[in-house]
Amino acid sequence: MQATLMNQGVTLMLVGMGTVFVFLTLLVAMMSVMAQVVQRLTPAAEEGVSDEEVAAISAAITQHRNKQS
Amino acid sequence: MQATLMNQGVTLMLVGMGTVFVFLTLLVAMMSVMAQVVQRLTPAAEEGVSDEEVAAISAAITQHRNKQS
Amino acid sequence: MQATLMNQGVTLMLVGMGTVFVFLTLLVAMMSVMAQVVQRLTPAAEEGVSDEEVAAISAAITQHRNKQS
Amino acid sequence: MDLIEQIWTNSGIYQISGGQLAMLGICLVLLYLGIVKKFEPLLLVTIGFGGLLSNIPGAGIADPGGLLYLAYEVGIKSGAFPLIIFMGVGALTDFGPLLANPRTLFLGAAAQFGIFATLLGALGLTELGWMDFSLREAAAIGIIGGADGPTAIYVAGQLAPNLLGAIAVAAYSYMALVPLIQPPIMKALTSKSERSIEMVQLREVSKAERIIFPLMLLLLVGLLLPTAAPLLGMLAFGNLMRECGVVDRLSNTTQNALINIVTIFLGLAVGSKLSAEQFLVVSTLGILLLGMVAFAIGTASGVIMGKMLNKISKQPINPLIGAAGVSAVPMAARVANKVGLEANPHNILLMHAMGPNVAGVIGSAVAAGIMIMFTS
Amino acid sequence: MDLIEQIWTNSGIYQISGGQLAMLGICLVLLYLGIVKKFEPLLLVTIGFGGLLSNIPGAGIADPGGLLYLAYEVGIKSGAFPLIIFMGVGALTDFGPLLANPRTLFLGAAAQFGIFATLLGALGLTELGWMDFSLREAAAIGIIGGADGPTAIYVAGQLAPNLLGAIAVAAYSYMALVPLIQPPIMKALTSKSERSIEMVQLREVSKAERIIFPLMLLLLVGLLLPTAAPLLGMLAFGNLMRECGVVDRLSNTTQNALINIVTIFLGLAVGSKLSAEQFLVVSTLGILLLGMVAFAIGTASGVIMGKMLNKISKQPINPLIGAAGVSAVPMAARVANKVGLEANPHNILLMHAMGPNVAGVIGSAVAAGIMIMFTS
Amino acid sequence: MDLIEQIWTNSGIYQISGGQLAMLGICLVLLYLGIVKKFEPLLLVTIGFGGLLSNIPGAGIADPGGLLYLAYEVGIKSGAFPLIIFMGVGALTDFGPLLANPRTLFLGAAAQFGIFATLLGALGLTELGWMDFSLREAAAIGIIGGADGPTAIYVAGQLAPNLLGAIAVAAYSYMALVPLIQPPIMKALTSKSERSIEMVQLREVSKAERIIFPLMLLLLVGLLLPTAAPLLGMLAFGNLMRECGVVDRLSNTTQNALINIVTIFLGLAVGSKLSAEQFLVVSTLGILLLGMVAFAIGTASGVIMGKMLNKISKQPINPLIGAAGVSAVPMAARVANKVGLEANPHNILLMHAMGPNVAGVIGSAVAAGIMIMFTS
Ligand code: NA
Ligand code: NA
Ligand code: NA
Repeated sequence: MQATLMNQGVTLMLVGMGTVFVFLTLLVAMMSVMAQVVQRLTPAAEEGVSDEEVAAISAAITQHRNKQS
Repeated sequence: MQATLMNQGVTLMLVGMGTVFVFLTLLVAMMSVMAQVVQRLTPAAEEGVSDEEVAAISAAITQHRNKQS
Repeated sequence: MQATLMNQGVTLMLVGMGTVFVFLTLLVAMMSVMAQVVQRLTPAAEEGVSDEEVAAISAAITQHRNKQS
Repeated sequence: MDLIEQIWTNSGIYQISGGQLAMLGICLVLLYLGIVKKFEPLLLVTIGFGGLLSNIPGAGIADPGGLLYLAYEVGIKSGAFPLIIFMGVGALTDFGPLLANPRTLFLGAAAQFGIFATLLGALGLTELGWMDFSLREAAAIGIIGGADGPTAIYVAGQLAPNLLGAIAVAAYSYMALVPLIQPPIMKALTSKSERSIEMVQLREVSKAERIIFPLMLLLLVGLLLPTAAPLLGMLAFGNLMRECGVVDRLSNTTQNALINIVTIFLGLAVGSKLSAEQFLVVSTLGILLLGMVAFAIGTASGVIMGKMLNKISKQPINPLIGAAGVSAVPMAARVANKVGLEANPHNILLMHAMGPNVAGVIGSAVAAGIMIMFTS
Repeated sequence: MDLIEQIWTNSGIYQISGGQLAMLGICLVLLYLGIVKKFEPLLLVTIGFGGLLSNIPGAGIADPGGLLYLAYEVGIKSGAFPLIIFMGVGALTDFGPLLANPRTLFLGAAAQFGIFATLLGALGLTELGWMDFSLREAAAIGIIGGADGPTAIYVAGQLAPNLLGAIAVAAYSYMALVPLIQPPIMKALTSKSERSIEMVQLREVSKAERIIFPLMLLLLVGLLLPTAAPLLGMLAFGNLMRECGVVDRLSNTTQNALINIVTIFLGLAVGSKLSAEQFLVVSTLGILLLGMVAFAIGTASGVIMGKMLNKISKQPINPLIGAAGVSAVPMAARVANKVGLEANPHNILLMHAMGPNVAGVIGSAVAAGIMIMFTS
Repeated sequence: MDLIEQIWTNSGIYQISGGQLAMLGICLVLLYLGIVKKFEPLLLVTIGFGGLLSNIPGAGIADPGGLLYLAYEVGIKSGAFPLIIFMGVGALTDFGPLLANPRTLFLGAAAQFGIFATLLGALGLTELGWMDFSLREAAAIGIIGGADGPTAIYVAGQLAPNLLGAIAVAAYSYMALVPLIQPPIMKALTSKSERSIEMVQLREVSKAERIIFPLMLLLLVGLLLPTAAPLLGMLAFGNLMRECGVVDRLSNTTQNALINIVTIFLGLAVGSKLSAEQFLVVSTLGILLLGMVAFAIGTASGVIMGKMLNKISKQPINPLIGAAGVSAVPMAARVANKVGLEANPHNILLMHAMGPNVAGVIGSAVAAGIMIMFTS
């Protein structure tokens, strides 16, 4: 009886981790497909980052780093 | 049986529209009476609209119109 | 029967007021002990009030007084 | 592996029925209309998502014990959610334009003809044998013509819970379609010179009038038509909180946190009624068809009443504002304004149209009260 | 026409009783007091409107299945609404002045004599045969003297639901009348020189004391008088959220959206108890009379205790702040401040009076616990 | 004096049991951790205070009819409160980093190994005869390893209500201890050069992707694992409201008033399960021990998976972000960032770690769905 409980647990672990990975793998696949479809359908999306933005982001990161450490 | 249902519907329509009109007519009457009573009880209420206000409202309307069309 | 009700009321009043006072007396005692313990554990607590603060508070009180009266 | 088989037999793919798949598709369409087309998004997004959640087989979210079932029982069956929304609508509504020009109440009255014509239509389809609506169901369908979401949900919850999903979807969809449905009807029934009529500026309304109005409305409905008193009473309560000036903190919460919270759960709960068995029936087609007709008739009735009022009134009345009598606040008033501007670029009808617009809310609540009284 | 007759027999005009008409009038008076006179508007407006809704014959808003019935059952019968309000009061209350000068708790204790004197008064009227109050009813009436609305509603909901409407109306009406009732009593019991006494500035209270206080209060009430623990526990919880500094988002919501939402439904639910059968009875007159007496006695007891404390205390205590011991936060403290200023224009008693004021809240919750324990 | 004896026998001092005294002490410790140590204060303060209220003998706050009992029945037994919290979490969560780098989902998957290892551990302790957990109880305990409070409460409410108090306390305590538990494990499993790996900047994620993602998540869970659909469905709903841009007023209320109100009552209701009979049992020790192990294993699994991903991936992946896969948003991501900075002061991992962090929320909800499906 106890052994059965343990067996159930092992089965549940194997199938459970399997399901988690299958589920998230499918999600990764769907997200990748979606990203490509969306990017194809909205062609001239703003991709570039202007120099000013880069400067602003760098400044923010530096500031953040100083705060953290 | 079906005819009776239809009859009920016609009756309900007639009486219903009648009630809606009677109700709202009474409401109009009460609102008019109230407006007069209130205006009599609060005599020197600010009625006039100053020139500045007229100008401001006109400007707002023009702006709004441009936005809409 | 009625007299008993009145008796119950008198008892309830006496015991009730007694309990209220006992309760609040204990609360006073506990608060006083707590205040001393806390003040001892946090020694250099900011106690002084600067001259500027006194001036600001006086101004606020004067303003408040004028508004009230 | 028993467990893998168990996962498989418990999975949605294994359990899903064709009807559920179809409903998932329909709910995605509702979300599309709400998000991309911006049709009444507050309700179509919540209803659509509630419908998705409810059509997942085996999740049990809409079954007894589930969250959406709970929301439906607590909030819709009892009538609480639509009534609280009405309180919020009252707190958000400015009755000033109506108080400044009470005659526009007649426009709000006339537009309710759409409700009763739809009732007759539903009974007619039944007589023809195409549909099978009872009088209570026909009454609930008719209220779609009131162009007032919470009223429609309230009445459907009382008279025809089985049709609630279809009625709510139809009501909010057509409310969103007001800018498409109304203008052709308005233009067909009016000449360009009528549409160009400018109206005199509205008078200022005093605070006392604003405070007394909701009380007057409550007492009138209480004395004449108590079955409409829950709806109009909560509307009046919300409006009194708004106007009385001494409970602003209650009024603000009603206009924000409270109405938002209730909207979320109202939408999800309505969505829980979008089950295949209840929605994928021929009567839903009838409801969608009748709802469309209801809006058209209501719009036409309002415009025609506007023309009549203009003739008998000393001050000019632009008949376009009659179309705003269907409710659909503030969309219908904006449509009247826009059509008026097309005919005459100096013609600002917006505030004038708000009068019949809010009158339409009152009018359809009165019609709802009659339906409930007569069929209960 | 059968249908027109049906409308007529269903109308309010046909169905209304004299008692309901009278109650509509009384509720309009409550609204008048709340809106125009600004007497405790948050409660008098909601209670008054709830009373209007409940006295519309045939609307059924206060009958089983109706919204206000639901609110009463869910929120008042269970005690949930007054307890949540108490949590909100805790989140809104600054116990700093009390912590700076704990002796003012005695003033809050003395003022509760009004509660027990009223209890005796109610029993005395019964003995005289003028009224017929049970011990539980007399206890619930007495709590009016605590000048604390949610406490009164909580106790009445537990001990005397049939008197809830009258007790709530009396409690909030007299709380609003504090600026009229108290000053003559305060002046009659004090000399001008006593009223002119200036008090030394309050010390700063540390954050640690503020955090420990609600926990200490909870443990004390839990160990001594558990029947008062729901009320004082929720008060302490709200105050701990306020002072602990790590759950500000919960504290802010408690002080705003949550307390406002609950206030709306509490008021409507109390209003649903303003039915003619329950309110238009001779005992209501007794309750209104006793409530007035309770306030007067509570005020007097507080002032007399203030005089005694002043005599035995090293630091001067202005006896006026004793009147604030009745609760009625913050109105009673403002009254003490105002009467003090009249005697001495340099005399700022406001913060000193806040101590007994919040002590009064604790004191009446303790008294409530005793009443519940003894009569349950 | 009978009455004084009655007060005495009704007092807490007379009635209190040793177990209740111990529970009061434990709840004060929880409050200390929340307030002074700032460990998950939103939950530890509310749970701790709820526990104090529930262990006052004779107050009956957690007994049938009491406020906390009501909150538990309405909100936890039905699953409503954790689901609404999940909706709020969805409205607060930015899935952008996950969308920009979907492979980090594998890190969120690996970290769930902690859940199943703990399940085995609980069953192992039972087999050894040290504890006596059923499969359902072991499953509920395992979810602690998910490092996700509402998921743990939801699952415990469904599978093992008797352990709810201990499980919730363990879950939130260990979530707060993430900054202490994780770094040694992370450092033990990685070399300094691995910890120094800099990651390429995340790409911009378009609005369309953000809107489609929650719908995709819902449909996937609905088709594969409906028992996880309530949790992930509400998460997706909250996130759709956040991202769709047309219901901002609903999203704002969900993120503020609604989630705050529900958090207060969720915490109090969980606290009502901190009774001596249910908490002061040997199984609580087992739960606390297993919870600690669960976190450690989950962290290790995430880091190891990070090392593997780094090897097979073209773009560099810093294995530290794998530790964020346990959930505990956003604490675990901050810890990953901090440990990364220690190894390489130019290494900003925060946004990269948010991907696995929110993936962990999804992963533990999936694991919860499997547990519920298999043991119901
Ligand atoms: Na309408
Ligand atoms: Na008091
Ligand atoms: Na997790």
